[in-house]
Amino acid sequence: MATVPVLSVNNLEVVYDDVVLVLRGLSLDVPDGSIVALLGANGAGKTTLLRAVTGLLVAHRGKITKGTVTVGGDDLTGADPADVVRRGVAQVMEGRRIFAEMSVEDNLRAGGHSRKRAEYREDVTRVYDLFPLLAQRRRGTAGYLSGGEQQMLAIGRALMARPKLLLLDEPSLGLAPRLVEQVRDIVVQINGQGTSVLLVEQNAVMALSIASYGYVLEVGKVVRDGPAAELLDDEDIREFYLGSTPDSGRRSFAEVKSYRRKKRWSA
Amino acid sequence: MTEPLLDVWDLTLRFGGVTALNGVSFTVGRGELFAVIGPNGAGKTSIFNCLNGVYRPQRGTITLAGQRVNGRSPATIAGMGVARTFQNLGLFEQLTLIENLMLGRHHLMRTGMLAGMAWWGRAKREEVDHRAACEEIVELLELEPYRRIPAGLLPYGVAKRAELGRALAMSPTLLLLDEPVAGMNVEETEDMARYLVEVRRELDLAMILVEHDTRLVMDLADRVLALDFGTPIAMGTPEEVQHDPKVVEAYLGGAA
Amino acid sequence: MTTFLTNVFAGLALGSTYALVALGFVVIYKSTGVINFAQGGLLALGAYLGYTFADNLAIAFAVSILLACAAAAIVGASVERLVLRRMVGQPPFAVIMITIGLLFVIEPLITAIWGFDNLPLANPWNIQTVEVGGLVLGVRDLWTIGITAAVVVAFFLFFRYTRMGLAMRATAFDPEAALAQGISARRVYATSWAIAAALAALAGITLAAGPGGLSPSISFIALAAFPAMILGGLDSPAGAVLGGVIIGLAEALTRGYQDQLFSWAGANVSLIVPYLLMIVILLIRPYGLLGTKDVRRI
Amino acid sequence: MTRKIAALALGLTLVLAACGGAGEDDDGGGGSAGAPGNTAGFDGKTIKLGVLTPLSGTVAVIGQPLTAGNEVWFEALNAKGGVAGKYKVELVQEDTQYKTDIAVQKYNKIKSDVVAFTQVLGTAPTLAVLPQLKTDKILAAPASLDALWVREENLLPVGGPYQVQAINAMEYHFTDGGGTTSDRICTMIQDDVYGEAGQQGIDFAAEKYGFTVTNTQKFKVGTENYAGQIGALAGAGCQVVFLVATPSDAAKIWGTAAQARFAPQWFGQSPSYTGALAKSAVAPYMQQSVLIVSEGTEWGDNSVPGMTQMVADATQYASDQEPDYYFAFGYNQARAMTAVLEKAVELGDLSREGILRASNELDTVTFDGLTGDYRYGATEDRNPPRSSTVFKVDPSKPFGLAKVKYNFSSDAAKEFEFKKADL
Amino acid sequence: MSGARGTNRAQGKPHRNLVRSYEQDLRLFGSPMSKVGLGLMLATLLVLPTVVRDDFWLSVLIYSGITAIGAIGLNLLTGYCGQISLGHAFFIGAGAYAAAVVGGDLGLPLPVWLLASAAIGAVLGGLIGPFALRLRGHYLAIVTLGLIFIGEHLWRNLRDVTGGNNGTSVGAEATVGPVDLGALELAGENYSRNQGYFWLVWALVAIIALLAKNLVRTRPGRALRAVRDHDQAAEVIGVRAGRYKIGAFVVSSAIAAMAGALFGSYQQHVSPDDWTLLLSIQYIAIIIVGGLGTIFGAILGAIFVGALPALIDEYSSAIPGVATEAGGDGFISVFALNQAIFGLLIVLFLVFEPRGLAGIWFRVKAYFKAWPFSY
Repeated sequence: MATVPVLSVNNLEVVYDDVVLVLRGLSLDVPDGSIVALLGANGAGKTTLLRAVTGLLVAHRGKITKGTVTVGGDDLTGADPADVVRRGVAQVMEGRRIFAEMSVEDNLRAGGHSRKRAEYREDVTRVYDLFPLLAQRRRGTAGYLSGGEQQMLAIGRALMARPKLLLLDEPSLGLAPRLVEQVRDIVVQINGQGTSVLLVEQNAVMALSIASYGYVLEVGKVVRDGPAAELLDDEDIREFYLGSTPDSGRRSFAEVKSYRRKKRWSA
Repeated sequence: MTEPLLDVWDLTLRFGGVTALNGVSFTVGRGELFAVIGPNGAGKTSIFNCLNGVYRPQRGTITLAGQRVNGRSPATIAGMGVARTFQNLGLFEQLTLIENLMLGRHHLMRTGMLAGMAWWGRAKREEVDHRAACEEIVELLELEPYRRIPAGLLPYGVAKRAELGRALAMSPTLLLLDEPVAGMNVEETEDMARYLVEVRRELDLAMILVEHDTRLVMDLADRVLALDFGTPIAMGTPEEVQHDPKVVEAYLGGAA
Repeated sequence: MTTFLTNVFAGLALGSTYALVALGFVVIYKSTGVINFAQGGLLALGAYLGYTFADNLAIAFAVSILLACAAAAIVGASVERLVLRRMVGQPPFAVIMITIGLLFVIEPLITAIWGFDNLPLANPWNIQTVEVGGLVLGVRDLWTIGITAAVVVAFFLFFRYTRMGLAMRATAFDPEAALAQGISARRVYATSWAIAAALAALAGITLAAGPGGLSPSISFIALAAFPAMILGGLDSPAGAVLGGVIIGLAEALTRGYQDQLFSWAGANVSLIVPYLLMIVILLIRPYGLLGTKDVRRI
Repeated sequence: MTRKIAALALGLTLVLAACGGAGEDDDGGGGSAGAPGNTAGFDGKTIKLGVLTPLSGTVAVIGQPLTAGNEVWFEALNAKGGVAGKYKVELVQEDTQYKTDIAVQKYNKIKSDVVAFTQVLGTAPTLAVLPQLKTDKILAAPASLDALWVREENLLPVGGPYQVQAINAMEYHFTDGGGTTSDRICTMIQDDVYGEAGQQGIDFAAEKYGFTVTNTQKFKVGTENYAGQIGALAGAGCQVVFLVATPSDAAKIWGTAAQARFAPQWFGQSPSYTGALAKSAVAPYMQQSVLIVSEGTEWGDNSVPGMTQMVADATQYASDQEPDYYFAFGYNQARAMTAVLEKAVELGDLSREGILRASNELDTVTFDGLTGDYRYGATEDRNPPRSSTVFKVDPSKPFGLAKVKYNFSSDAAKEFEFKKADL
Repeated sequence: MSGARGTNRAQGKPHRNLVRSYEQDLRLFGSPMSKVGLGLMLATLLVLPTVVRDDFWLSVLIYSGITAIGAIGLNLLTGYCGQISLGHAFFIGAGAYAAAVVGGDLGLPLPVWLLASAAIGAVLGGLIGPFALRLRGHYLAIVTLGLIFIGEHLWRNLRDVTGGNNGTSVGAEATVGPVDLGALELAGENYSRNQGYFWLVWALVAIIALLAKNLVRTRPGRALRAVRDHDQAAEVIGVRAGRYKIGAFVVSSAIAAMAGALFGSYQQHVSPDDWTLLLSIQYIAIIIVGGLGTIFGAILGAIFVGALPALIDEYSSAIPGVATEAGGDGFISVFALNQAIFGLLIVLFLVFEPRGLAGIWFRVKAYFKAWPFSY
């Protein structure tokens, strides 16, 4: 038996507005010190899973109706977001969500909200070491940073909580390929410093290229999981979640077969 | 190509110090599917916002079928036959799908407040007639099971389709599609591609497609315009643009 | 000249009170997105609590002010805890209506406890005056201006430099992102209500300490502070203070020159001047002097 | 479908006709002399009277003591056997919140349970129920000193209207006060009906005595800052200011005046004052500069029989009642209503018409010095008291007021005509 | 009709409940259940005043009906078009004064003074247009709040029309031709003023509710809701948002003014104290408690807010520790308590049902539709 996983989700069910069932018995583990990729189409429940872990479901009228979430062996099912952060789980939300009106430094201060005052210096130095650019712009207003810089700030802000586990929600979304690569390198670097990472991505190539293990989600359930390399090679996965690779000879979208309906369109 | 449907000349748009569009010119022929690509922040959506009057460009002209477009209000431009879908879903969430489609026909209807109150004569006739027109779109896009569901509760893929439906309900001559397959998996993308192909085949309609999914663009578009930071860097057939070194450099970066 | 300066002084004193109330509105609005119609009720409650401390319990006035602010803060936080917390995520209309409902509850409770009569609040200011350079200034007015200035400075330091202040700014900007940083939204909301109630109490007591004493109608002043809040910009604390002062001055000066300049407009036109001013300014700047534009992207 | 609804409607109309209207249920109106017959609000033993008054909200500060005054009078009366020594009186109180629509609803609620209304508080609520009082032929005693009421058949006012107080105040100023018509006389009035009544009195006096009103300042109830008005009065050099206000505003006004060191001779209309003011920080200023014009005598003045009785009653039936102007008003109101009821019993008819007739045939009612005697009777012959008393502020007195000039009527006040208002 | 839904000719005569054409689909009272419901409601309104002959309850219901009319107007503006207005009381007041002039001073009959006040309301509502175009949300709300105070200033100073502080009597009689609803005589029976006004007011509630319902389910109504949900997106698909914002103000204030005219006509006397902020707040309470964006909710809300205080009033005296008379024993007077209970009920109600009475109503309907398969 290996060490306790840093995050373990068991048979989780989540319901929004008391009606919409979004996760239906989802289980996954993030082993300590690893990068785990979570793939799936829009609406598969990836973001919901992250919310269920961090307690942010409350902000969306969602509720865990079944299952457990444990962090380092402690049960945190349905815990208050502040507690979750204090237990060492930090999240970089989709769309970055930096505090655009505040300065870069104030963003980082907010990120360190759960930490003791005395530790702030040390934490912020660590982040500035990782992102020297943020140190240059520390007094600048965060909203004026470029898209890539904002993503760095969002990650830096999450690191201010000194997390054991970092949850990254679509960090490559809306970034040019060059920036995606930068983000990928940063994630590897962070992981190298001992932080486990759960990486939610649409960009499956990017995610699987750095992850050790991957899960594929479809309508709230894990439909496939395995070592990242194995998933990268799997034909079905390639077809449905990666699209084509240069040599797979996919058919053109212009030629997708269209069956006729009973009635003709008439303008 | 004879006289183009849409003629965009030297479009320049600035916000404060930032230049969102810089001397963008292109034409779109009748029935043509024209695509705009470029990395994030390249100004793709800004073109749309200029085309339908949400933004006022500082310089340049936009002409649709010989009529000047820029300087007019969005509602007027909609009446001229420009329809649009939105990147982040512009459906009216609390209205049902069929009501959203009927709103697409708003500019084709005449019932005013008093006539609507009375539910009499033309008001009633109009509702019935235009409802029939909407039903055809429901059928074309296979939206039958969702008629009475508030748009906010529609699954993502269906909502994207519904938005296309609303744009079609406007009986447009020019259809602007803002990332119609963003966030979709391959299967859903194929579905959407099929609808687009079919709409194109059935209706003599020009389309401008802004899309991140380059494969879809390359497969469907007649011509492609590539932008980088608001400046046009290449225009031509998909193949030409795809192999343009400037495009490879700017858009695909070292990763290509 | 003396008349002018007297009116300016009266305007500043009145404006200070408006500023305190408007600041309370803004604090709650910024963090929770709700205009708190119960603010007037909290103001009256704070003033009556001050009366109980200073008169019934004969505690020194300065201490009574602090106690009343503290007590009002507890009431404010409890209201948030017991009622408004349950409304997180509900339609804003329903939440606004709840604050109106709270006002309907607080006002009769006040009259049930303290009655309807005018009560004299034991205080060291009353109608005393000092003479400064030929101007006769009310001691109460001077204190009101001074206390407001001090509180406003303290407020901005708090917002700028403390952890809680930062947490409140973060929550105001993006509640969910703030939650994700481990900022407890509950504590932020409760703190906003506590601060707003304390500010209201302070405004109430300084008002009641004047010659007029204390009556349930004191809560009306909160309505008069609405234009101050809007004029400055709903989500701008600095705007609330600026708006308060502008409205106070406009009202006092119009009143002071009613006979000479405004007799054509009917009696008491000074009371609607704040609204007229607000309307004119909003037509020029739709988000007030310092408010941020609410940008909806498509 | 349409036809079906039409048929339904027709059917319903028939049902309606069967159910019948709400036409007045005929109640035995009791005829000639002898014991009055049972009627709405009278079961042969107990007479019920309605009270429509704000018992919650900001105006309850007036409604509460006024109603207490009603209660104390009737409890004392009941202890003596009741109306005509045999019919007990019971009050049916309803809260109007000082809103006209609520007043109309509450009026409808209790109108068939009472023989008359012994209190309807406020000008607007009274005007709102007046049309119905006329239709229903019910008598009501309005609790305000508006001159509007004097010529209304369905209303039973008490006391000298505000105009009389204002005129007598000027009379006092020119005689005992040593003033002259060349004084700069000003007014400061609340911007409502009450304020206008006072202003009317001063304007009438100005004509009679030949002075001009130098300056008039209006204010809205509940204003927080009076520096502007006081500045204007001071700027106009006012030597006399007639104030029409309610206590909490009056306190702020006099406080602001004190702060501005503006000290003319103030005359305050009776409701401007309350006992608490004599204990407040403004009291020294008021002692020096303020006179209150009212009716009757000092609280607890044993030389006036009415006062002795009222204080005794208050002590017995409402032990924690503070001396209060509105309490006395309510007490007097109840007394006038009692006079009407006595007359109605004498005529042997406690029905609505009977009570209206009684009020018409009533002669002068005396209030034993609490307020001036009121000559009732047919509306055109009614003559309200023209007398006033001027008080000065004296914190050593129970209500903080000491008589300066007791119960005098000026010729000008006697000449003031009360016209039937076009309501 | 090119019916897309089940023209089951092949199977013979279609089931009578089956929708066969769009016209049927668009019918307001399409299902048998809603027909029965409509019939029952109409029957209740017709019979009620002859059963409940108590003047108190009739007057409570008359005022509730009047506020229901005003609330429908406010709901069109706020619930459907998303424009918050605290100035409703201003338009109601304007309507009442218009009725006083047209119905009272000029002595014209009911249809004339009712429509005249609607016209005045419409014009005044149109004047707010520029603000509606330029301001959003709370900013607009507070500007309309200013309307209350500016209005009050006008009412106190335009003495010729409003009677100043004294107020004015409203002689607008409820007469249509030879019929006087204030003293109705039908088939030899006399009906009281309260009965007559009950029928008048509630018939108007029904008519205005029907008109409003038609408005919101047709082109302009969809446009209003689109503007509410996202005004810029609405513009892009061809809805002139500005025009509809102003239109909503015009229609809503016209309806408000009619409510005011009825208020004046019933009460026969109005004064500036009648049109305070409290009245506006009461209207806001009605549409929120009733449910934003539903016509029926506005009516339910008006009954709730109008009749609840009367109910509390009836039963609160049974609570121990409560003084039922001025100066009586007890910790709190029953009257203050009534106010507090009213506030508390609103708070509790919204905590548990933020979507208002209409939310409950829809849930009940959904339950019966799904019956016996409840979830």
